[in-house]
Amino acid sequence: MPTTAVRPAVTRRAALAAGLGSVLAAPAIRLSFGQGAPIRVGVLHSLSGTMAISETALRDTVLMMVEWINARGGLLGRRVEAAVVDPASNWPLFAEKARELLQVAKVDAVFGCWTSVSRKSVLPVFEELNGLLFYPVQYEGEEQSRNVFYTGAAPNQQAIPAVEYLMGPDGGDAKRIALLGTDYVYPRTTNRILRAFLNSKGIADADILEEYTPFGHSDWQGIVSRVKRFAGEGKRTAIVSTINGDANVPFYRELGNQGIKAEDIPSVAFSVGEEELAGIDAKPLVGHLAAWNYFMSVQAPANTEFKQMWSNYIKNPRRVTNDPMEATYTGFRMWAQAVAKAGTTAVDPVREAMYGQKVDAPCGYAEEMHRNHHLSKPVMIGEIQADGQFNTVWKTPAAIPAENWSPFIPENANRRRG
Amino acid sequence: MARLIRAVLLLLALALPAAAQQDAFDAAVSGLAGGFNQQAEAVERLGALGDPRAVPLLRALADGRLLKRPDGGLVPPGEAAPPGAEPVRVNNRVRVALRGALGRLQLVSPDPAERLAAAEAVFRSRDAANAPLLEAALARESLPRIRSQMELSLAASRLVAADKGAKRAAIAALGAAGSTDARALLLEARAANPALAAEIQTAVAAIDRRLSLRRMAETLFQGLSLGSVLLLAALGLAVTFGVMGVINMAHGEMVMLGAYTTFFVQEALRGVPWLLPWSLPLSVPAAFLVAALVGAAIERGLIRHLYGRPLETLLMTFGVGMILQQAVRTLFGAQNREVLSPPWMQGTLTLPGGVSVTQNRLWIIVFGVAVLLAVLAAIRLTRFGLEMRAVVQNRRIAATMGIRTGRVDALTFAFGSGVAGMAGVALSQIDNVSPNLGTGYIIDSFMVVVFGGVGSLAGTLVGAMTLGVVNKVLEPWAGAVLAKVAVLVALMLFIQRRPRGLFALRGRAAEG
Amino acid sequence: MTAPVLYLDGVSVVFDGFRALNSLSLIVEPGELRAVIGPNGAGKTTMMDVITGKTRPIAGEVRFRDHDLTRLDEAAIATLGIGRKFQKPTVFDALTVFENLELALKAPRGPVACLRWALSGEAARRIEAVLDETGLASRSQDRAAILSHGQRQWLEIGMLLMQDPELLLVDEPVAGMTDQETEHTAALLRRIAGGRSVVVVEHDLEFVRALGRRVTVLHEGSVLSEGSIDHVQNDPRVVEVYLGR
Amino acid sequence: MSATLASPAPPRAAAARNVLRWVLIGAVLLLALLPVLNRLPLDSALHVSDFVVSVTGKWITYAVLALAIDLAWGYAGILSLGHGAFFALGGYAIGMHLMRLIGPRGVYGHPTLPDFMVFLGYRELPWYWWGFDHFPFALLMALAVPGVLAAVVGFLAFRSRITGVYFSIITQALTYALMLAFFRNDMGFGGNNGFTDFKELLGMPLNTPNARAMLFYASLASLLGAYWLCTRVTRSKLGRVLVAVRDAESRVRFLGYDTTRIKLFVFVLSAVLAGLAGALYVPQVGIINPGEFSPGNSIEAVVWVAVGGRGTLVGAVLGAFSVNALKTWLTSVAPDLWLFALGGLFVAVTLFLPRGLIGLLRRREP
Repeated sequence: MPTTAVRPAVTRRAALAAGLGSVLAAPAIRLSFGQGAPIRVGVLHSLSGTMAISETALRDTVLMMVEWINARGGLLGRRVEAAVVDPASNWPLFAEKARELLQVAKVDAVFGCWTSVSRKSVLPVFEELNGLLFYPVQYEGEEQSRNVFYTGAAPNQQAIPAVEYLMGPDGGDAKRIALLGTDYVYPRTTNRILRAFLNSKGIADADILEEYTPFGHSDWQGIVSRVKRFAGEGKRTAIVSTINGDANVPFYRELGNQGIKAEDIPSVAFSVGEEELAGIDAKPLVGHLAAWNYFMSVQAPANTEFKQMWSNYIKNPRRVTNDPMEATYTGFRMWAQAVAKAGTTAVDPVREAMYGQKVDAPCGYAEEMHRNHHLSKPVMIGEIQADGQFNTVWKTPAAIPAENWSPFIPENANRRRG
Repeated sequence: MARLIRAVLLLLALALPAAAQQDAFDAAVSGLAGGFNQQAEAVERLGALGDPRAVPLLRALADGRLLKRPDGGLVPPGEAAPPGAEPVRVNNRVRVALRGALGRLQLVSPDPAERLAAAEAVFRSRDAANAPLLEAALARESLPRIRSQMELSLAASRLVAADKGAKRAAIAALGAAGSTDARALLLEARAANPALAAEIQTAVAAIDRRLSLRRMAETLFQGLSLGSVLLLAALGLAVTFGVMGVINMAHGEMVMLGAYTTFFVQEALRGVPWLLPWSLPLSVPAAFLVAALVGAAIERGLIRHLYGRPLETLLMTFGVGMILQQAVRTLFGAQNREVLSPPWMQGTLTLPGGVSVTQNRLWIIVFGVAVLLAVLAAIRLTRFGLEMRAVVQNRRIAATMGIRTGRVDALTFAFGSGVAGMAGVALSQIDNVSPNLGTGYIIDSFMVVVFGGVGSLAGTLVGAMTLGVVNKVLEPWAGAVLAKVAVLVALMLFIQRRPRGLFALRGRAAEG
Repeated sequence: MTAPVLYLDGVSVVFDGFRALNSLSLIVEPGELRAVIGPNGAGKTTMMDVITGKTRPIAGEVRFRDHDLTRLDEAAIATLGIGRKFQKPTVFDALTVFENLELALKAPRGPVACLRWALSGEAARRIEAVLDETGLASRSQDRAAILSHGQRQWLEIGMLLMQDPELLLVDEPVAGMTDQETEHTAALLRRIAGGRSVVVVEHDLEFVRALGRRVTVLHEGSVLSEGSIDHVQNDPRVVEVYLGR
Repeated sequence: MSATLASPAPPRAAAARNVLRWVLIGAVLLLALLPVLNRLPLDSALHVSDFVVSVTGKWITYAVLALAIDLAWGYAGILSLGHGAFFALGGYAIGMHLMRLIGPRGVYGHPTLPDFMVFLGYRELPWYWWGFDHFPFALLMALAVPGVLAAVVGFLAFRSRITGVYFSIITQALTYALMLAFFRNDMGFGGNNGFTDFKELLGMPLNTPNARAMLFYASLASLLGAYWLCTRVTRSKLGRVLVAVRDAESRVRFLGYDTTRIKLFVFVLSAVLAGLAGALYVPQVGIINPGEFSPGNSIEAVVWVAVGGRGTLVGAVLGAFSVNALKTWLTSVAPDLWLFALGGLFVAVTLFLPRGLIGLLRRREP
């Protein structure tokens, strides 16, 4: 019994190495690497369970970047290796795996997590062991750990501009807003911020409908017809959707089937990207909106390069790129630059070196890492096209810094600093 | 620019209007290539000009077929696309304008469908300027359906006109129409002219009375449609669990396999455009076969060895489910698969009384009932069904009468799995086609079967429909989650009262 | 005369329209050994089920001394002092002969009591005694699973003895037994009968004769005839429906 | 001994069991050593990492859960597919305590309200949170809540004689319903995120080697305690009654045992043990959220028992350790393939090892 308990740890190093070997089977050009043990990055994305749908693409992105950097001679003249684990969409397992990556696989940085809960689960581990996590997904903010770099958007870099757009002439002068979301912390917080924002813009609570549904909700008949009714009150209405990835397909199907056209009730989504649209027939959805910091359709040299890399790596013309992948890419580039600048992979110097790092991101802007551990990002609003791509109809002139502590949440006033 | 001139000249060739209008028209057309705001204005102007030549242009623009040259010049519709040309993008604002403009222009189109669409579009565009157009169109219109729509639209545009008398009439007309849109218009108008508030109020009240009835009908429909989904998901179990007493935790994966089969059939038919719309019906037998084969393999290879040990079977099939799910994930990727809905399953259908039901849901109800009947027929009418019932009632005697019970078991399980596969075809229309598809349905299916009474198909039907409707009735008050929780708890308590379910079977059904 | 131990009056049981018992009436006196015979489907086993609380009658009175059995469940009835031996011997295969008897031993039946239970010398002696009585002493530590058919029957009877019931219901005790076994069983039952009342349901007329006591003949759920074996054997109705065949 | 069904056994099995006894004692001692080895300098050959300690501590709590399931299933034949619910409830109870202990150290520095309540706009603590700032109360709740729930469900089910598969399906629905309910943020249990970012327990800061060692020993002690308790039950006459109920419930009724009460007793006891396991689990993994209620978890836990060998307490423990060790190992070594391996294991065991791994050591028919 105890042997089974102890053995894994002892053999795991070897085992992991073996695992890595297979992972790195990719045809990396044999370069002569300088002295020193390989640099290790951990990949902490669910490859099974409910989140696998979204997270496997990020795993592939990191592996792609590892291949890329090795092809360019590695980092500090050392080879970069990826340690891939499967936390299986199981939040406690995330914490366990994080500890394993840091203590057993001895990785220098970890790229991982999608859901907020997984991040919350690993946070104490990273803080205890002073590890480095790159979190690539847009999230609700209200957090800032010295051990995490958030390369996704904070609410002010996605939600608020999108709603402003809906309320503007191009968005259809919305006077009533339906806030639909999956019942977890990101939608709850985002909607709370939006409600405060809308009130500040003179929209009464009576003109705001807030509805939450469970994960993977697949029967949207009731809610969509409620929205229809809500829209039938004689004011221009729009939908703001924080519905979680998986439930979107049935939601949009229902929207399409109940004949809600973007001209009548436009909707803007914060969690629907090219990946989600790949799963549905987008024709009935043309004109509905999504707000991100990157679209695959962006015209920029950096994006062309990124897409090229991706299609070369994944060898499947149908596989798209999306915002979290771009954030992973950018985060990896920044980490590489920081390590190069610090001349070491030790966490503290690298953290220092991260601040002020700039990368010409695929979104076509130069993104900078600020001392609040968040990136400055452009905000883009895209219209769903028949082919499942987005056409950017509005974007900020420049990348805007993140407000991870939202001014619209009063409690932030008496928040403990540091 | 020269090219644009030529383009316009080409348009001129179609018809020769007064030179005066000419410049206005050209100016407007050139505006279409500009920024969104410019576009919107241009579209509105074209709509106002009422020049029929604008129609093809606008329609091309609406469908994203209108091309723009690198130099900004427009490519006339129908002309070959020059190199470097790309479609002119629009946004919602432009779309709204387009709908209005096309509506105005097509009110007099020879095609009745177009006239109807136009009338509806004009209704939405809420523009007083439309009134004269509509009057003109009405004068010529003969088809009653279109006339009534046009009258509504007329009322809508008069509502925003200046004339008080006209407004009163409009309010009455809209009140009589009793649609949600009409209600919206009226409420909008109420804000605009407080003088008429009282009349508008009565009109709205009239509409609300109708709507409340309609809402009940729609809730019922939604309940039935949810019920039919549950029914489809549970039917396979009703066979494997109900008849054989086998707890198949991999049942959800069978459904998932069915959905994937649908996807692959569709991919296979992409080459054959005329068949594509029928890929869904074609996938039904395919999905049945695939799932049935997998089911047969599982039964012969594994379950067979565990008969009489339902709990072990449960655990074992749980493992099988894990394997199937991961297999699909590694083979076809974790991403969702796109299964198109054929045209005849899209959009909504308005029943008499204004109750609108979504086509795909309607078809799924039909499909669910059809599958149920098919299963009944298979069990009641076929030789296989007879043997199956015989084996269920008394395996030993059946064996002595020369029935190869092993074979029957395999067939029964395969049959149940096949039914699950067919459910997958339906679910591919309303849910994600992903490796996790099945997991979401397994528990509900079990509850349906147990609630309805194990071994009784009638019970499964009633059970599924009851659960669906109750769920949908509760949803508005309790919210989706609490409704589901409430239903589950109620079910658990019900099963305490009647452990054998609604339609308890005599003798042994599936004893644990 | 003394109050009867068992008193059934007008008891009727219906399964899906089929009348298993049709206003059956039966009285068993204290200390009486009563044999009940009848063709298949006469309702013998159903009668047992009604008495032991497995089946609820739709009409009629079932009393054990002054207890109304129709209100009690199996466990309660058993604790009142009614023991039942099934047609198909059911003993606990996973347990040893000794343990089987121990479970049956009259003692507090609650979970906590069972948890606290320690085998007292006196209890042990009683078990030993029954082991001897049933002739299973040598198999005491064997698991019931490996007993022969006859031994299982005796073990079950032994368990009944441990329960020390006032009324004993025995369902076809000798079905499929060798002659010696039948002999032994008959002897066993007669000995048991000593103190308590016993109702034996049986097909085997020879066995019933061997018991040599009062016989009740059931037919289509009600009593057809009652009396000594010779009396019923000469009853024309009995001959017609039963022995005649 | 207890680990098998009661009653003396043939000599061969007895010998096997003596060997096993020593193996067990050795195993426990080895486990007890882990936190000590963890303190050795990193470069020493015997050093074991924090990871090993924390992950082993987790497995120990799983072992307690496995014991609970085995007591109900292996002995009384009650297969609950909802034991994960009792486990999770125990975890939530302690989680609530840990949340209260954060106090003003939360992000929003609110004296009493946990962060999630603050930004969900709670004014004051909901009544059902009262008292959880006291450890004894929280611990009591961790055991009582699962116990009461089990009592209610069990009473209803056993009274109406719902057995076997039906009972399994009902309990599965129970945990499923609880999962949906706890996912709702309005429940006041933190919704999907559940509880995280715990600071301290009994005045000792978590996420330190000390705390880990303490929790580890607490878990180990509980495991031994639970094992002793189960032994006590299964060896007693109650244990034999349970086996009898498992094999022929109606016969036991005719012997005058109120099987409803008997089963209820064991089911509640088992649920309480599961709650204890959950209470030990949460502070070690540092998070509790509705995912723990997911039916899959419960089934998996049952599978541990099946793999180890149901009806033998040692088997349950062995199963919990081996399956989870395998899982931890495979999710790192073969992240894409581990589900095949695990699923395959479940299939293989149910097919070829109906009596589990322990069945390989023991030749005695349970």
